[in-house]
Amino acid sequence: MKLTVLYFAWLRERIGLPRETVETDAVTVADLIAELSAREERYALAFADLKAVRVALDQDLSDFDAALDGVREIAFFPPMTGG
Amino acid sequence: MKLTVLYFAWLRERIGLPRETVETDAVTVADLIAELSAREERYALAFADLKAVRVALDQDLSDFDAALDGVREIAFFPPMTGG
Amino acid sequence: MTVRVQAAPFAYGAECEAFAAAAQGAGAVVTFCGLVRDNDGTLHGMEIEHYPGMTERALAKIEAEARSRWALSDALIVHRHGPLAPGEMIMMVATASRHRADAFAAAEFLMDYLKSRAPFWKKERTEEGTAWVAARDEDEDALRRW
Amino acid sequence: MTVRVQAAPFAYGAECEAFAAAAQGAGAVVTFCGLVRDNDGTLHGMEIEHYPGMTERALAKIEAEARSRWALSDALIVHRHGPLAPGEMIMMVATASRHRADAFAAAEFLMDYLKSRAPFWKKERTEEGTAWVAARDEDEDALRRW
Repeated sequence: MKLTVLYFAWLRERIGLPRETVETDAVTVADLIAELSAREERYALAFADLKAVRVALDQDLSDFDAALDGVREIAFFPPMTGG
Repeated sequence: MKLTVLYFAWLRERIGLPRETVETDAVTVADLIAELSAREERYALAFADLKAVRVALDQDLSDFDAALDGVREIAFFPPMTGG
Repeated sequence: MTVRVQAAPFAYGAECEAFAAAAQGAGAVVTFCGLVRDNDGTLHGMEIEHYPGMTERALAKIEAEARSRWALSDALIVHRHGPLAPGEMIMMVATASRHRADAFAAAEFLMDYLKSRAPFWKKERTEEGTAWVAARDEDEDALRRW
Repeated sequence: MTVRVQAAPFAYGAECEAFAAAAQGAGAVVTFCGLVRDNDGTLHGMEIEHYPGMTERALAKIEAEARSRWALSDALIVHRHGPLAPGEMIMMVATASRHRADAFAAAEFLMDYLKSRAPFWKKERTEEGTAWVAARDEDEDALRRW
């Protein structure tokens, strides 16, 4: 499965890129996070404290247990600070 | 004691004047209302339902039990509908 | 901190712009404006009577009370009297504060008190004639939350 | 019902004026505007990052939710992104309704959701460098009242 992965704010800065395409067999968001974290230390650091991470699947807020089946775009970012 | 008495909204219309000077020995607002109501029917009609009447003494909201001692201006009007 | 009672129309946009421009450093600005509802075309016009002298006094007291309850960097009340056409603006309030919760609460407080504690009386003109607007129980009830 | 996400400044006064003019018959208009606080001169500037696509989608959802909860005749959300100077306006919301309670509640609801559920992230620039603004617990708590 091919996924577009987006990073925002300090997750983008820590990982060092705003987006990438990932080829993965991860079933859930949590699986993908584990896979990325195992890949390189900068990912492991960015995902070290998941309480500070939010996820959106195809531009809708979701959670770490959610299945990736059918998803094309996944985004990771810190808690939002708009307004 | 000489008092300036003001009437607003439908109290003004029912009594037929916006203000008058009254020479009175009334001790409280209620006394003055009784005195005016005894004077002419238009006053009695205007003050018939006191739940629908508000009073201000020298431009501060007050109540019917309040003393008139030292007061120079008294105003009667219906519940306010600003905003 | 400004209170204005006037027969003339006011420019809501210009008031909002000037208020927000002066509120730099505040963070949050809330403005409210009340308009004459046309009630589906049945309202021909409105006349607002007030009690000159007491009106300004009552509004200044309400505004001082709001400032004592919330950390406001600024507040504004403008209220018209005299004849108004459907769709015209009757009044506005504006509040500025560091945080939005204070600005919102203070603006609602000002409105609730203005409705029932400032000496204004509305008279509506329809096809059937004129009638004084009755005070609404909800408006009196709204005061109890503060 | 309008949602705009833009880098360009917006004219708060003109927006308020146009919104209120279009709200004739509504009776009550509430507008809110959020400004960049200068924090006593220590803030040099701010940068707002957002998630193009999701931002518009999230704001439209929040606005639709507000419309389903309150009787709004109109609503507006404008939110900027990119670099902002102290004192500049970040965003605004406006609501129009027949009664003020609905207009106030809907405006506060829009603000609460915008703060914590729309994909914007603020980065502040001070003498000491830049730092991402941390989400405040109060902002998350504020959602629970709705």
